[in-house]
Amino acid sequence: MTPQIKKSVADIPEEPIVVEVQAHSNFLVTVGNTGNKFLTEIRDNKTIMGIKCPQCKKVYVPPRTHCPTCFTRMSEWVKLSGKGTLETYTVVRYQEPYMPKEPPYAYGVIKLDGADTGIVHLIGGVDLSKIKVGMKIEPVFKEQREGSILDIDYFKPIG
Amino acid sequence: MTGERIAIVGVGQTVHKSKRTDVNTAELCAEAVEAALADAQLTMKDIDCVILGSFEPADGYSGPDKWIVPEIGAVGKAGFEMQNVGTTGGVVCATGFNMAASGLFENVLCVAWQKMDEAAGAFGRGGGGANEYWTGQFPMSPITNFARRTYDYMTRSGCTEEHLAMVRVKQDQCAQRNKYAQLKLGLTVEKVMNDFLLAWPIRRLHMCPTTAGSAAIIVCPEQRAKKVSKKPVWVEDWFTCHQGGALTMAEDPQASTLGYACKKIYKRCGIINPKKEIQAWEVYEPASTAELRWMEEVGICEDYTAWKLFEQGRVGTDKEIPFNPSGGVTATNPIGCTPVVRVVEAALQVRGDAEEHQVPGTINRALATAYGGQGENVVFLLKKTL
Amino acid sequence: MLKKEEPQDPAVAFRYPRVITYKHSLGYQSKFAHALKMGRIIATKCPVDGRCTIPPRIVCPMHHVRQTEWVDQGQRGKLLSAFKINFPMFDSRTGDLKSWETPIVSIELEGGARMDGWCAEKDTEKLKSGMILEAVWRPPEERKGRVDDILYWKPV
Amino acid sequence: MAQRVGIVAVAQTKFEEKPGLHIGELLYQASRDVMKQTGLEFKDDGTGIDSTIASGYDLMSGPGGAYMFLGYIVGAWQREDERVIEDGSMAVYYGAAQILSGHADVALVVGYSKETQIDKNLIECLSMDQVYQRRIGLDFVSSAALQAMRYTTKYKITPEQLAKVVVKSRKNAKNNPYAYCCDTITVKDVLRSTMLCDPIRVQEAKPTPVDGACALILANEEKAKKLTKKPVWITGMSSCYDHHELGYRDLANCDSLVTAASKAYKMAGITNPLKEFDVAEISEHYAYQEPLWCEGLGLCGKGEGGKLTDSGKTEMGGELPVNPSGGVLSGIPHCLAGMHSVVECALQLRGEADKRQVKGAKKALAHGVDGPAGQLHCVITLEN
Repeated sequence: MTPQIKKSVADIPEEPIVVEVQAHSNFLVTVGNTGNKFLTEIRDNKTIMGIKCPQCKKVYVPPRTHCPTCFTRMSEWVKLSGKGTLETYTVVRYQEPYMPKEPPYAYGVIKLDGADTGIVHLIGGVDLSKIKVGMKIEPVFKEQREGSILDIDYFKPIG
Repeated sequence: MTGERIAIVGVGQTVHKSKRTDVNTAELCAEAVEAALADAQLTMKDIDCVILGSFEPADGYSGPDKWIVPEIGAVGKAGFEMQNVGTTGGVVCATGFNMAASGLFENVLCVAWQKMDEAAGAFGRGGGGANEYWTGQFPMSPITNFARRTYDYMTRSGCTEEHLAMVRVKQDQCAQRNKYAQLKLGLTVEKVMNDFLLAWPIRRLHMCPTTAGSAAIIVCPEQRAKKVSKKPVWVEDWFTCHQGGALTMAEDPQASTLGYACKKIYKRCGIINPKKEIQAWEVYEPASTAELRWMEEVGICEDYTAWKLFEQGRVGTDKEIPFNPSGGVTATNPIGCTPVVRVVEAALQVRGDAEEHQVPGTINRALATAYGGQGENVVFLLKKTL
Repeated sequence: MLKKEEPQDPAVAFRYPRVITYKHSLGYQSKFAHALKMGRIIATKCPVDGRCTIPPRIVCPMHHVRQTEWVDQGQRGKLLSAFKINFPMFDSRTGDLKSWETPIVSIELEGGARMDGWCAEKDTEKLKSGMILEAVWRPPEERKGRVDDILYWKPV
Repeated sequence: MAQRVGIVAVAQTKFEEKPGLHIGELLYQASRDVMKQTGLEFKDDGTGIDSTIASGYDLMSGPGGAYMFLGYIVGAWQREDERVIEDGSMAVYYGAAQILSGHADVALVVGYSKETQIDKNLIECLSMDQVYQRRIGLDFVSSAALQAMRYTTKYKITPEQLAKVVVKSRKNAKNNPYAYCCDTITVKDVLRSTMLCDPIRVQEAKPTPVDGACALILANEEKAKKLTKKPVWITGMSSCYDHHELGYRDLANCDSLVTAASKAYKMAGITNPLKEFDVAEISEHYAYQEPLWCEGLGLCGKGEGGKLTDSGKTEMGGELPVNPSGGVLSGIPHCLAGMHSVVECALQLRGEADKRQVKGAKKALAHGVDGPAGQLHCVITLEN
């Protein structure tokens, strides 16, 4: 090894640097059999299905395989009309890249008739300032459906 | 120790596969939880605390526990999520043990999972563990890390590629007897030696696979454990021994805290001759070649001599040294969950419930470890009687 | 080693592409980046045992004292190990699969710190531990303050 | 609890935008501060800090395994070093459990967050389930807005009442040298500010981005008494999960907080929280959360959170001052809010809170929250 070079480091600046790093990823999200049934019913039959717990007798939408309160496996499907009541809503007025639409647009928690839980989805087909808690709403399906929750375009007020 | 003595009363794991398209991640966890509850003969109502964890970068989530919790029926229960790269499952178990030993809870459920079939796209640009902006400039991965480790090991010990292949064959023989293991390939030394070379001396078969799987354990404090279980597996001690980037592979290719952790834990538990006093070993080896070094670090043999044991055919489920009777991580590797699988397997060995891959004789003590990052380890000691 | 994915039914599985942009502040490490731009390698030094570390660290991990002293590491180093990646791996800069033809070497620099780099000599057989390597830099105008400002290391 | 766990030292950095600072520097500043206060070092012979528990979202610090390169700063070298991926209060909770278990005598708990390097909303969006809620673009802001709308309509909470929460918070923050946002603001200013996500206005949401770190040292009873003259004791603690799907819960209630609080109160022997506590630090990321969490914590009846704010009981000098530090609405980074609550409570109980001191404070209530619309709550009760 050559003798150690002792160079001064005093001339090297210290001002902070900010580096921009982009992390890209592309996950393959598995829906699972339960989710698959729910999504294909929406795609093929424009039908929203709920799943019923044999113990609690509660109907859950969106569905899951196990009851979140008693951890029983659920398999009984319940056909819902799709109509429901708006429990709460919000109008999004800020923009983020992951959003499905240009703001402003509305989200709502919709308690579907025949289900014990609500589902969160987009609210549309109405002047955003006229959305009211408690209004009756129904789903509007997309023409081209591919098997995703966004096959429901939005929920709109009935009448 | 001033806290409660604790025991594992139930263990569960899914059958590990490379792909699971029939379930989502949460449902995968639920399978493991179902198995653990059935094993412990408890219901979800009995559980009062849940500790969850996965290797997030391969999960697509930031805080996936929020979404998993309802699916495993843990709404209304105490708990939180832990994570630390590869040792995540180890930290999850250690946390569960601490929670149970604290006397705050009666039944603690630890769940870890990884669904690697979803994560195939996770390690693209800027992803995959490379965080400090310059480490991201080299294609660093476990493969390159272990290539370096093994290269260094071979130089120091004098072992050959053939010995590395012997290790892999032993692991495969063990895995063939484990119904939960993923890879069961029927390997021979020739097959391994002719396999595709990733980075010398690491061949594809030497590296751990990507797995979709989940595992769960249920831990109780002493009184409760005696009440609910006929065969509680006592947790003697555990030690989370991390190094938090203190040494990189460039700085020390043998960087590992396992030896240190084992020495410390043996001292605490009064173990003088680990090879005799511990009857079953479940040690996290991300590459089959790592098994050699780990055997030395846990105190089975002198430094850089482990390959001789393989040459003499002394390692295997029914042999003198039952090292990784489950087939180990090279057979099954759902990253964040792998350490929990190690604990599950160690517990099964202690109970004598490992069925086909049960180590013969009484298992009084078993050791399980977790490995992650650049030489971080968690060590667990389980025993049959208090 | 990704296989090209066949198109999936979104009701079974779908892709979720995402981009996260980080604005990492290098903070105390900025000096290291500035040095690279100047064609120099520097490292932090532990005041207790004098160990030099790359990447630079805010404290010495073993002794837990603040490391404020920087030490020039010279341009040459001793080869510790070398290995070659025989399969296409992601370039984390671009996200593309890339073949890596040059071996990765780990070097102990003259100043004592150890770091990784690429090597000009493609035949790993010719790389022997202990041989002296020298840094070959990008032209100054192309340097960005990153470790790959060092194009590769070549045997002296 | 079988034995008491003591907080022997606390520290926090100033909360502000620090774009030029490395994330490790934040960790170093906070952890060194508490180590200096106690004279403790990292040792493996049982005379120093035995264990480190960090909290922080990993994805916020870097793309995967970021903490792997930070642990050494807080003494991870061949030592116990674990990380809770939740709000900081959960790290304190776990730290205390670790001491109760006897596995550690002295634990260092650190929390760090650097919002300036990342889009906070994106990271929070990645906590939502992928098939339903993330697919429609829901994040923590819109989740909170759905909850706010439900809560305010069900219980007729007025915008003025919520604006008062913001005004109080900023007023209190003036007394806190560490606070980020302490401008003078009136109810009118709040109500006039831009709408972010109905009914949440920009001024009613947590200011962002903010950087900072907190640290505490926890010790068992015996060591705590030796290490400090003014130990603060953790008397009760609990966390509790709620449903993830917003539609599965009634957003106007916070059932998991009720459960967490009742468990913690039971441990601490608290029966009338409003009377018994002298000070409370609550993580209100949005203005509506203060009255709602107050209800969940049993400080008032269901739907009476608005009235509680009106009554002035939660102001400085009131019956139970809530957030004398200014709370999260004065700008505490993501993931750090709960730990900051504990730190502030400890300062209050030690009588070291300077201008924001609540006189003679003996019992304090700290609260942390994580997840969409308050899915995971943590309650910690403290005593001097």
